[in-house]
Amino acid sequence: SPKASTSGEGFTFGILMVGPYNDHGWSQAHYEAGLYVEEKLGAKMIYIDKVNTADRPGTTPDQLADELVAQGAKLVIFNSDDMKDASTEFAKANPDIKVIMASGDQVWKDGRDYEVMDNMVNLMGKMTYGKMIAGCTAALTSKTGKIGYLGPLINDETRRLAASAFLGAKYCWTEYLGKDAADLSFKVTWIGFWFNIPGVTSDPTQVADDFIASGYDVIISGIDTTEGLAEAKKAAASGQAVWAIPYDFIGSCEEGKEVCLGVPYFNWGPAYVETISSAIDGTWKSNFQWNEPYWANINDLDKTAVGFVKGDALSSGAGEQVDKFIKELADGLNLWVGPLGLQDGTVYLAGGVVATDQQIWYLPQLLEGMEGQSVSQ
Amino acid sequence: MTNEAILLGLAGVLTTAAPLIFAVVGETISERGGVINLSINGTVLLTAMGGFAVSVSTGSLLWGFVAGMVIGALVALIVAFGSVTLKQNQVAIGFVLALVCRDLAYFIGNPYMGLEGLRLPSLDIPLLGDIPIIGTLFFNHDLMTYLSYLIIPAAWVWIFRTRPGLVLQGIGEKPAAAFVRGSNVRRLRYLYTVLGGAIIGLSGPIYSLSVKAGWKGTISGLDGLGWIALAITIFGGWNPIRAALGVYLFAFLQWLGLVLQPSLPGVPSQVLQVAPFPLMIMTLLLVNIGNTEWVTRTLAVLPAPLRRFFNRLLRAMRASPPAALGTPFESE
Amino acid sequence: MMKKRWLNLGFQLSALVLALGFTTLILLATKTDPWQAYKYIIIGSISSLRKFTDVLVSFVPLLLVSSGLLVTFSAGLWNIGVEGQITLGAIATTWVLRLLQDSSLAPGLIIALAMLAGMLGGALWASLAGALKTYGGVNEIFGGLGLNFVATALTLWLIFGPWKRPGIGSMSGTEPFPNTLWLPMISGFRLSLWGLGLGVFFIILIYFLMKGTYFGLRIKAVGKNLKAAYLLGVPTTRYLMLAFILGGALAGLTGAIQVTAVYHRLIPSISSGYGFLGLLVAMLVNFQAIWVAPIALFFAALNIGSIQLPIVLKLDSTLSGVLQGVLVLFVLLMDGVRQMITRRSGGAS
Amino acid sequence: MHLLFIKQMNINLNQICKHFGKLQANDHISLLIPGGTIQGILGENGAGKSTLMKILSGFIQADEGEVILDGVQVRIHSPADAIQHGVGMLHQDPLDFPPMRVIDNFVLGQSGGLFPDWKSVVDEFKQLSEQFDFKLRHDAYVDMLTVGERQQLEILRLLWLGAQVIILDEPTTGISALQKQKLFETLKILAGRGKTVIFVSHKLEDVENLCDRVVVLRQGKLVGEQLKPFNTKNLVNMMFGKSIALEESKSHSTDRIAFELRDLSLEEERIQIQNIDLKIQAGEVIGLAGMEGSGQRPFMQACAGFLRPVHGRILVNGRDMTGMNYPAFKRQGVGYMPASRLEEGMIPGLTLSEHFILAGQQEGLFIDHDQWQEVTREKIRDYNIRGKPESPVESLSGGNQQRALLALLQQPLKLVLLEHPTRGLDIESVIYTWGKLKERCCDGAAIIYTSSDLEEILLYSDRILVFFSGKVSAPLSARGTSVAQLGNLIGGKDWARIKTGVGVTA
Ligand SMILES: Nc1ncnc2c1ncn2[C@@H]1O[C@H](COP(=O)(O)OP(=O)(O)OP(=O)(O)O)[C@@H](O)[C@H]1O
Ligand SMILES: Nc1ncnc2c1ncn2[C@@H]1O[C@H](COP(=O)(O)OP(=O)(O)OP(=O)(O)O)[C@@H](O)[C@H]1O
Ligand SMILES: [Mg+2]
Ligand SMILES: [Mg+2]
Repeated sequence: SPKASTSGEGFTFGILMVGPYNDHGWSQAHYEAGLYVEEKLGAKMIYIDKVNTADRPGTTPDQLADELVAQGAKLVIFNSDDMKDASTEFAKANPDIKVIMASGDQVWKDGRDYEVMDNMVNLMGKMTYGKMIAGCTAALTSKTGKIGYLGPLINDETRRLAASAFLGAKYCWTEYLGKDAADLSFKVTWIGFWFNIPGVTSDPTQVADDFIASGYDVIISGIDTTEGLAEAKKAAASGQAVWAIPYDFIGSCEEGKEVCLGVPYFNWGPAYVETISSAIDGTWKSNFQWNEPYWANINDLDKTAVGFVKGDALSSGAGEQVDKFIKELADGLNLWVGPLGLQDGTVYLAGGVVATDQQIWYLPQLLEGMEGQSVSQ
Repeated sequence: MTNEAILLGLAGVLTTAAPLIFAVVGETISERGGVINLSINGTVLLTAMGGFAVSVSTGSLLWGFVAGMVIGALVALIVAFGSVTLKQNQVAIGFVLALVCRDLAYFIGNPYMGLEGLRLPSLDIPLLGDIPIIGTLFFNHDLMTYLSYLIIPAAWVWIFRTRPGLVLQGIGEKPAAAFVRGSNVRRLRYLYTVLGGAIIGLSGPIYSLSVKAGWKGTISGLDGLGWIALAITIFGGWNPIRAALGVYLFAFLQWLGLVLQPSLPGVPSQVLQVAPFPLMIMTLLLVNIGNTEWVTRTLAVLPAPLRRFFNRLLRAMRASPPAALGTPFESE
Repeated sequence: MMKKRWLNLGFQLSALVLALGFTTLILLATKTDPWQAYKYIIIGSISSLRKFTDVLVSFVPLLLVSSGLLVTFSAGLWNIGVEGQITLGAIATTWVLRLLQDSSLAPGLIIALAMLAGMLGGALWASLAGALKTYGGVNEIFGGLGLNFVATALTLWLIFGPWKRPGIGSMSGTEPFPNTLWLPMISGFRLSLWGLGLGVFFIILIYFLMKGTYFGLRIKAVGKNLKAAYLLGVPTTRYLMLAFILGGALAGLTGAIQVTAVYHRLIPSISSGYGFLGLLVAMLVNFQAIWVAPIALFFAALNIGSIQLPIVLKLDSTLSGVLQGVLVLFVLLMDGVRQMITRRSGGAS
Repeated sequence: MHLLFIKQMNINLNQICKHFGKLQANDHISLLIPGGTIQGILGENGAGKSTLMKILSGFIQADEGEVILDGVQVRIHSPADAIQHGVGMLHQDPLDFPPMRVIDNFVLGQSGGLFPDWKSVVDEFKQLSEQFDFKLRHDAYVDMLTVGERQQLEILRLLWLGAQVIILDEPTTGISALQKQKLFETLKILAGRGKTVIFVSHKLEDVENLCDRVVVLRQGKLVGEQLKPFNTKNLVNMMFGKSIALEESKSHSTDRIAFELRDLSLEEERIQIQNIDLKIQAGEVIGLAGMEGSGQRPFMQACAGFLRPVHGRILVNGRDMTGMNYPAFKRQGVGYMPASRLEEGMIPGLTLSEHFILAGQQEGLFIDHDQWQEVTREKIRDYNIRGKPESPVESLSGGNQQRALLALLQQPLKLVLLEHPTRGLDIESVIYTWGKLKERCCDGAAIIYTSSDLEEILLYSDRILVFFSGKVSAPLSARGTSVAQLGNLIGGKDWARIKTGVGVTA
């Protein structure tokens, strides 16, 4: 539990955000967690947003981290996979500054890139659960049995999340609705990046429209922007039965309440408070955390790492079943259990075998039964 | 894919093309008058932001679109002032404005990030909308998409069929000749640049209030569209109909890129998105290559029938810009 | 003559004042204290040696790319494809580094070869735009724009495809190269004196090339009147291509510096917008090589200084971009006003 | 229709002044033109003729002075104003829209409803052109017309708009003798109908043939006026402040072959030239006569290597150059001087000295500016150029630019190709230019040049090639040919009587 007793008066921490601090998505989730830390510990946050070379020509994240240190930061949070190398470089160059690399795996003993860096902590929430719930919600709501997943770019993380959504959907489809797994269609279309870049990525608006046109009636978003929600809202306005599930940020439903089934979100606050407290009171220890939801109440913002808020468009019946699903997960239901095959037909987990964290974190392909590209080459 | 899905997908292509239609038509009008408005990429962003901010603040879609037109017109006014009155290089002024307007949009638009805004409602046209296939394809969109159909022939008729359109062609072709025929070249260039700017200025709000509703700053996914529109204007050979076909082709290829994604597992999605650009370069090449010296030299050695054939072919493909495009006019 | 020079200076200064005035208005409109904003930009760029070296880190690529653009500008070319040329320089550099990193060659040699490859890569991409223009009649603005998009796609494809890191393709780019393959840095700083040296070397080279040589004069002639230059005996196609190639090579070197001295790998937006910024610099200096270095330094200082804005004032740092652009805009406009006034007064005398 | 009733307009220009910078282009010019007459305006280059006419037609505004039409003082702010007052002008360079159709050009500028009534416009156009027996197709594109036809179009347009006064600024440059004849007829008809015609030229002969009265401008001032019949010597005196006589031109032809075409065929977008055989001796001068657009330009371009022939051979000094490009021709000693000086010949923004550096031989990597200053000064002296080595070329006057272009041609040359070498020059400059060119002939260069001035062609050439829509005559001896014969050939008559380049080998 967070050590809210520690006082952070006079302690400054810095955050580097990959996108705008008010993006209503990934970056804002971190920004609000920073505010939460300020409130809980009395520490001071300084930040630089839009930390990417397109927005800040000629800068590197470690250089910007230096800026934060120059302004008094004793701890720096890097918030994007893009900054993995920079955070390593920075951590090594500044052994007396604490570093949190959110979504990284450098100091994971069982990870592939393990390195000893005493001043680094890796944080991540188990969004796999959030996505399972999202998948379940989608399956319970879908009339056509066709779920579209709007994917960003293809990597371990995005595959893992898409697959989790699929597992959740399949489970609720077969177990709760008693339908045939073969009747569930789960398709992933990747746009190529976390948001749309004209002429470079596919247009998520077109992807969403295409899903809807092809009879996919629930769109689960894996990207940072809300095109899925917007297009579902538009289709609904013209009388179609279409829903969407956005991503990342607790407030994401707002742009389309009438079609929003709910949103799986990150809640970085508690983990930040705990880790920053340990930096303040000297109990800091380098580690890798892949934090579970607070199962007693996954929406307890003082405790949970990831959550799922139900949206206005979720029917009450489905809502109850979603709650039941969450309860089952809390009680130890594990969907990452064999038999599970990979998309190319190879066996991923033999019957009854439980996936290790490594197997989930480094998922090499989409799972059997999912449509869409698995690898980018 | 089912036929229905393909049909809806194609209908979607028409909607996503709408803002670009306005951008290329506006740019075509401006360039027909002899002024290149290179600021278009910045204008799209600034008007998208401005249109969104105004519509959020006023609660009115109409004011959002009006704001877009006003901003587009103002930016174009700077281009016109710089090039018509001050006789500075249009490319330079436009290029700088492209960058300034973009950054300005991000800076001023920051407080409006992610706010919930209005979205142009879909507006099915009663009778036409019920025609099978055609109805789905063309008549189940929003108002601006319908306007985008209308502005193409309207611009074409204006430029090529009306009396003022003849003058418009004239001031872009040979301003001195238009001047002796009684046209106030400077005023008309101002007028058409600003008008073109206002039309371009509609494209931003169509994005932020319809096609990609909302304002998300740097992640709005709008940066680059203006450059694309500029390229398509040239592709269109300064003819609104050809330019519009270019836009539809571009949007269609984008759609095709994602539809084909599952069947082309070896190709990263970014690569398919880029397909329109080599295509555009190829087209420009075909359109222009007839004017190059080495081609005429090469053709000269071919036997007569082959030479005639290629000559005719190259001439048929050729498109020339307004002769006075980019040059200032001085009456004395 | 003297009077004219003072007059010019006066107009340029007034452009600066107007640009500052405009950004000040914007700041006031967003309810910020402009004085604070400017103060922190200045503090953020020169208040410490560290910051100043960071400015220099941003200065080097800007200087290189602007020097190259000076050549294409003089040849009358709007080399908007420069962004793609930087990118291809970076790709070629990465390619050679990847190819040779496990070989037994001396690291210094590998770096040198990689930077050379970068120059070649940029030159090649530029000559593509050049060939499209000279042999295909395709305006360099549109050829260049198209090729920029292609270059971006190529980078993404490499990063997520053949050059992806073991297991993952990541927006953070390809696997970073080992320290031995970095351009040597001053210890404790991010600045590479080699990079700075190259930048300074090339701007001086370009200065003399454009000012004192037959080559420079011919490039200028081609830029001012292609037909006449051809009739006077300048092989115009060759010189247009040379201008593209030289501009492209320097853009490619910029990309190489980005890889070997800044990011140490290939990243998706490796060009960092330096190409477009370089175009602004080239426009502002109006063909005068002597001004490239100070203006590039000023722009780099704005880039780095503006980082303070979000930290200290919670302001969006795109303000620096607005200031840079507006400055160029007003310089162009004021130059037009000056020309108009001299035309008028010439008419009145 | 407004052509039928006769209304005459008297023009009174009073104390018109106009300056450009320090240059007084019009200096207190007063002039009275009675309606229904053809008024000639004579003057050497730069005398201020065009300026005065541009003021009358509203293209530019006078600094001082007034324009009085039929006793009423009017303010003419723009060409539109002028046409409202019944004044229309044909400019020295045709101000029309080449890529557009004849009828579009006709309509453009006419006020009226949003959509022109094409049918009635076409009818009126046809009717009007019939009146003058012009053979203009309304749906042809203007860039396919000859200069003469473009003039006809402009005249029709002005009349249609109700012009009472028609100003023609040097309309006889660039048109054939036949077309000139036609033009003069037309102008006389117009005057007969009460229109006022103002005819600007620096060709004495034209003015004498056509005009009822003449005024002469010199250096911005009105220096004299004459009524028919004219005293030629007097006019020349007024124009130049002295009398000038054309000298007899000497031939420097030798018997060494400098340039040879064998069975040459050319194709361009609009013109085809077939099977030309030609041998030119060193020192010989060949004049190309013909209406503009009859094939002279592609011919010259082929001789310089710009245009690759589709058949046949080109030999320079005995060396086969077929298929090679301009730089190769240039290395072989072929020089080319284009017609438009600042557009194609020189580089505005660069100095005279820089031009000589560009045209000269590169020595080393760096430019030795002192040495080139010296070279330039020498050329300036040699060619009597008024300018300094560091003068930007655009600041030189037209005649000086022309001399500089001559000086820029490399030395020595085997073949000099000149497009309209004396277009726009006054007689003094013409004589000077030919003096310089004949020096080249002395040094063994052959010259091929185009000119629309038949007198010039006959006077300076040894042999003449006549072009008519792609047909090329066999070389005619200049001595045995008269202006009238040449005029007929240019207009497409009498071709049966002469040999052509066609069929010599066939
Ligand atoms: N727009 C202008 N700016 C500066 N000088 C001009 C301009 N127009 C004409 N002049 C100068 O004014 C003088 C008179 O020019 P104008 O064109 O009237 O001469 P012209 O008698 O028509 O000569 P030409 O026979 O060569 O046509 C010339 O010296 C010319 O260079
Ligand atoms: N664009 C210009 N810039 C500066 N000066 C000019 C320009 N055009 C003309 N002048 C000046 O105006 C004067 C008149 O030029 P113009 O060409 O009319 O001479 P001109 O009287 O026709 O002589 P010439 O008989 O040699 O053609 C020249 O002294 C020239 O230097
Ligand atoms: Mg003159
Ligand atoms: Mg004249």
